[in-house]
Amino acid sequence: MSDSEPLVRAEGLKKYYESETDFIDRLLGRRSWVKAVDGVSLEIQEGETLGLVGESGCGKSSVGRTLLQLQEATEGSVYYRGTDITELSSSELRDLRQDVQLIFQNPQSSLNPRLTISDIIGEALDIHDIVDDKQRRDKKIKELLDRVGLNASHANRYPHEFSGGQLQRIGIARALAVEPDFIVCDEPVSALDVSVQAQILNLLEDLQNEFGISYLFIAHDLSVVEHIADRIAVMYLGKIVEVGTPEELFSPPQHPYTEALLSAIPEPDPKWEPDRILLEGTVPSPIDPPSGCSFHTRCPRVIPPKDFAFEQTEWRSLLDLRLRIVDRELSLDKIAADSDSQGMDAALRDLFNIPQPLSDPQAEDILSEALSHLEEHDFEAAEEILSEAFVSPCSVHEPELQQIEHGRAACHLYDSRYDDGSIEPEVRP
Amino acid sequence: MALLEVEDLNVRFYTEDGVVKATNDLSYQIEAGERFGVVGESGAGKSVTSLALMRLIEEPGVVESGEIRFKGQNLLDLEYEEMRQIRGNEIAMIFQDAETALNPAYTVGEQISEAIRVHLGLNEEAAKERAIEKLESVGIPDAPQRYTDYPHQFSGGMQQRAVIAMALSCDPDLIIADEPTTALDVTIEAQILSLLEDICTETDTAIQLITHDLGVVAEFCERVMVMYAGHPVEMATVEDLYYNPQHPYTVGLMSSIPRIGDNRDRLQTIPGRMPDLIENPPGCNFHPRCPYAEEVCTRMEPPLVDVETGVELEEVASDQQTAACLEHTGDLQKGLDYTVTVREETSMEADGGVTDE
Amino acid sequence: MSTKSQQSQTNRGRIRIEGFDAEAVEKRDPLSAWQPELETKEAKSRTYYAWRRFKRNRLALFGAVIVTAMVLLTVFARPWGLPEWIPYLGGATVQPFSLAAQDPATQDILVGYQPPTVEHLLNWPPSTLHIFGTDWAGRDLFARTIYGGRYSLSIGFIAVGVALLVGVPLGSIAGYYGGYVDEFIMRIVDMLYAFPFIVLAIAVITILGRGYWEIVLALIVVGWLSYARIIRGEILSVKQNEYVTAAKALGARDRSIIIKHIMPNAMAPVIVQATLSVGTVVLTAAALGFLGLGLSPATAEWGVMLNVEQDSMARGNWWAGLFPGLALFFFVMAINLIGDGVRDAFDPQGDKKGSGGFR
Amino acid sequence: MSLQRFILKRGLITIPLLIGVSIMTFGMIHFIPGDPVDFITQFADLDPEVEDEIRSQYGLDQPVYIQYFNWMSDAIILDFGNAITTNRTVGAEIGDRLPYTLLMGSMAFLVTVVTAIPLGIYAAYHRNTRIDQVSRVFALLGVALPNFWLGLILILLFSSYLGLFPVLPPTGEGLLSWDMIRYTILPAVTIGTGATALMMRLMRSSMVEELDKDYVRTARAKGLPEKTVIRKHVVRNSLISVVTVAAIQVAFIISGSVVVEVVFSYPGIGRLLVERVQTRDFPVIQALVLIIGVFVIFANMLADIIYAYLDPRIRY
Repeated sequence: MSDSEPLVRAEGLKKYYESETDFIDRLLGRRSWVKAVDGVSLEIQEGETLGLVGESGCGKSSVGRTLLQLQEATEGSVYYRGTDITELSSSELRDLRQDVQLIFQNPQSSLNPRLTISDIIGEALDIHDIVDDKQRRDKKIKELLDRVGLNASHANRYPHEFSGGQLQRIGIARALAVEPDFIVCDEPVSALDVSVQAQILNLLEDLQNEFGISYLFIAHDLSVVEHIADRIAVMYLGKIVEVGTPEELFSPPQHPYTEALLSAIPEPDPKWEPDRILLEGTVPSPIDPPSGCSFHTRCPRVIPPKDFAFEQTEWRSLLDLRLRIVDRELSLDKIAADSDSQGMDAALRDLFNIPQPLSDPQAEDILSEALSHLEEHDFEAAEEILSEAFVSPCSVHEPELQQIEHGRAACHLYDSRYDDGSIEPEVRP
Repeated sequence: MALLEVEDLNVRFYTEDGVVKATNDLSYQIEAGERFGVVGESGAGKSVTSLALMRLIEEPGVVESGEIRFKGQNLLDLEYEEMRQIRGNEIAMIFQDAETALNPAYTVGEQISEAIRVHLGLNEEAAKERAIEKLESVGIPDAPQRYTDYPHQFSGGMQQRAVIAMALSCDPDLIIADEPTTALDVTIEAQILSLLEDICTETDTAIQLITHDLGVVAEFCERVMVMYAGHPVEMATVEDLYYNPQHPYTVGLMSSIPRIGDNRDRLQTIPGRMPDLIENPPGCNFHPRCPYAEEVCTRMEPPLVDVETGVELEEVASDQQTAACLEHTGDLQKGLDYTVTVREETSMEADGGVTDE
Repeated sequence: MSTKSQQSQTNRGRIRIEGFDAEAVEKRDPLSAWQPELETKEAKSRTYYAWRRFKRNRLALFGAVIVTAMVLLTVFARPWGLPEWIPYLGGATVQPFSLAAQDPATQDILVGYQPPTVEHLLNWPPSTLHIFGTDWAGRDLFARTIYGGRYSLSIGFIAVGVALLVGVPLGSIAGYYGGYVDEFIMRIVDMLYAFPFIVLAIAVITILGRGYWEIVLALIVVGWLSYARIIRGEILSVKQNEYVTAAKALGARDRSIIIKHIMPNAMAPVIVQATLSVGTVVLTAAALGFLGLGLSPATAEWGVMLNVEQDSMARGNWWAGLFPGLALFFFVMAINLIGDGVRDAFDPQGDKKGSGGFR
Repeated sequence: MSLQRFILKRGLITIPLLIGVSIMTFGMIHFIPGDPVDFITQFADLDPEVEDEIRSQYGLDQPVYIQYFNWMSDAIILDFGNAITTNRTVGAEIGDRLPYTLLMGSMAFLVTVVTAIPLGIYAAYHRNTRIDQVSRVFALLGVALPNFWLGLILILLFSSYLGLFPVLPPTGEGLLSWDMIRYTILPAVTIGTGATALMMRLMRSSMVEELDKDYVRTARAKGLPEKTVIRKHVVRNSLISVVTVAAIQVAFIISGSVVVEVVFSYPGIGRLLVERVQTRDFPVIQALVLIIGVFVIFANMLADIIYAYLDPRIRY
């Protein structure tokens, strides 16, 4: 990375939406926030493409829109060529729109159906007075259409007459009209068929080579991003968990989430034998994200607690049991009925693949006590015992993005302070 | 006799703008327990094929001609009541969008057990028990509790699992899965695919998986059919198709997908777009987009032939590779010119097809 | 793009296919005359398709013919002069034609309740040409009926027009800006909505008193509510479209976004509703006339005529009330046919069904 | 959101609405140009002293907001003062008439629900066939026929010519007597025609929408008998959305009753309203407008709550 000021830099960006509360909640002063973006810092150099990857609802689109100030940031700053654009007045922001642009996911809904193609592209030219007379305007529109690979004679047609790929090209032409230096591409190829997808990706790359535009390329598909991005940032629940060049990102050591995400992508190669990591459960709600590392509820490599000698799988199973107890998502009656007289203890262990006994005798004692509470349907007692005894740094401390062997990752696995599972990082060796 | 035999299926939609030829002389077979993939871009006629199998094509669509033989019986000849007995019972369907496929006004459990009651004649109690069993088998935690939940209380992945449980409820012999994972995130997609795979192996159920994702096919299916503009253009085992594609469209598709770690700077593309199925190009439908097309391609419609012998087959054995390109009937002069290389292994030559040189 | 390193740990991307030369296709001359649809068709806007669908709808055309005919009938019913207050030209006749032989106000008590008969139609004595019969005062019902359309039709079109001018801007402001403005406007709408259409109209009449412009005003007060509601809802959904975000991202001003991107896409349901409303408003105006809360009892307004004749109708003088009622019925029906046609033209369910299930 | 919570919320929204409606009703009289005393005295020439006395008797000498509070606190216990034209209490006047309107309204409502829903379902299921066309024509007739004219024609036909129904309302009979009910049939049908047309259209369109839903295809793919698919998955779901329409019906029927009661000389509150508007009897008009407004608001609230109860997405 160069030392010079990057083209775009975000610092501690946060975007919270008020979740759908009704006025009773507001009356009582109860508000809850969807933490769509929860402290994201990133920088994009001139001429660079930064890929931003994550599953739906992880806040990647919000990052894009906040970077462009189409949404106000709840906290944090965005610097464009060194100026903080969160502080700009609305007329200054309008001027900025000539330098930064946006390409959308859905080509159908991103073009006004009642305007012709030349109206749509012309609007961009008119707003910023890029051309003054009509002839030059028409010529410019034709040039733009030509540049994105469309027949310039189609300028007075309406969007509904074009296919998805062609519409996406029109969207790109509209963004290009103001000659921007930075474009946020928000899932620009997700709605397209593979063959068309490749056309658009190549077009974006050509434009970058020609005009030196920087991209923030948002996508959910790692294989697409890998092809276009110089660096990739992986997001999970509003935070960036790992950043690096594609090579850095795809070679271990990695953040466990990146690892799982990568392994989940099906490879178009029937003889490829995946060593698949299946993540349990679903992404937690961004209204109330888990404490500590927000991935710990699904992470296959959670650091075991300090005082116990656990096998990794054993520990993960135990954690799953605990999470289910916390959510009260266990129909104990049914489990008891199905247990074939082997007892609740054994049935529960069966269900969660917890060995009998655990490899650590001390832990075994605690577990059997908790399970015996469950037998009496006492969820609270069981929860209290388990939560008190088994504490991992992953559920307590929020990891920060730090340099690892390849790139940067936010994971306690690569923080020597937590190697032993201790939760008191103050006590440094 | 294969489990499912589709023969010369033609589906037409009579719309205001003209007649949409959604499938054209479509023929294929699925063996019992086989995992069969149907691949193509949007508008290729994949979903219509699956709806036709269930006889669920609605106005203004019509199955114009052809046969769909399931266990030797032509489904198109059946009385409505007989067909209804097969739906959900012997052939089940999984739809793309689980959220809309579930009725928001009924509990998930009820929607599963109603099919059980109808087809297996079980009483309320027994049907419920079976439904819970099925919910458990698709990995829904705490199934007895979730039985009484409404669809909106399920997450997207869980809804798709529930839809799968619904399809499994009467132990069908064939499941038609129409883009079952397209709406899901990759991590959830991986869960669902591995679940489907387990089910298939355990119960020996055949699956027809419809998708546009070549990765999913490679991972899940044993045999594939590639569709273009309502035509089957290539049919082969996944190994053959991925390592030795024989139709230019397949080649184009394969070379345009972004693959992780393939070190390419630029993706290859297929120029142009799929025709709208109302007015298709003459001859080979793919010729306007095909780099290997010659004048002959605009005149002759290529039949689906065995790529080795160039003969049109009455019945295709499951390990045979067929493609609908004039190259394989010997009508193409210059031949196909592409190479398939597999890194760190010997490079396979597929220059100009296998048969000619 | 950076160059990718050779060793990839995952063993992915092993297969590589080369030689599919897309550029060759783009460079070569087309092999056949076949062209994608886009190349062969002419550019047509969605409005064009909507208009084409409307034209194909025979019922809607039928409605349009009836409405046009009725408008022409009322305009040419009697000569038409400029109002007196206009200097110099005041009182001058603009429209000299007269379709109705008699003046709708000329009384002839002797022929009171003369039923319409074949004789009247075939015999052509100019003095007894009452093809619709006469009312109690011997006034020619044909003249009264076509002349009466002037009241109903003009009230309908004016009230709907002005209500649109009130409702659409208010609803748009509420929908686009949201927040307190939205709350304020929509709460007023909600409150007024608590009163049924005619009850609210009666309440306004109570305050204002009776008369032509009073009725129009009452119907405007009642009428703007639905437009405000509809346009607000539409704007809320149109606002979600990415082309609005795109315009913002380009730096467009709010005013231009509303005028150029939001309104054109939100107006269709309002236009449909407005068309249908003409019928409702005409009915309500006639109902007010019927209740004796509209124009004066001597006026040839349809509702008033029915009010005056209701007892004699029950006594068997059926023609006395048949024709004004029929006129009202045909007009409202025609308006509804047009409204349905406009709705189908804008929201082509048929088209969606056309490719339904096909993908 | 739980149902209780929904009801609480819906109830809370209703309060400002009720207040607003009451203020508007109260304000009505103050919008009228002129002195309120003149309306009370029917423009009689009186001594200024007598006028002042009347003014203080009606509280008109107090500030407007005090007048409102007085009027409102009386209105809550249904005390609307005396009617000007008859000098009876407004409560008694309305109390006499209200049951008749309720009888006619509920009969009209019944007619509507019983005919509109099956017809709408039938038309939607056979959409784009002849049956659908016929139902469309019927709906069009229902919407376009002016109800007062329809009433006149029905009287002409069924009462005058065929003599099936009495021409004049029975006197001295109880509300639920056979004569009264028989007399109510024609007005109820008159109102019901328009309401049926409206509801049938809505039922049809909501059912057509349901028929296109993915879960209907799922139900068919499950192999459920067509009857079950329609009854369980289509009709039930479309009925849920029709509940809201029923609230619109209430307002529609009230509107209709105002006009139709005049046609049939029916002794309900609609006719009372029209009569008193003509004689400018403001206490009665105000009371009626307020009662109707409150009634509609509660009908809407009830419909929303029933909807929430039926739709599990709100219930849970």
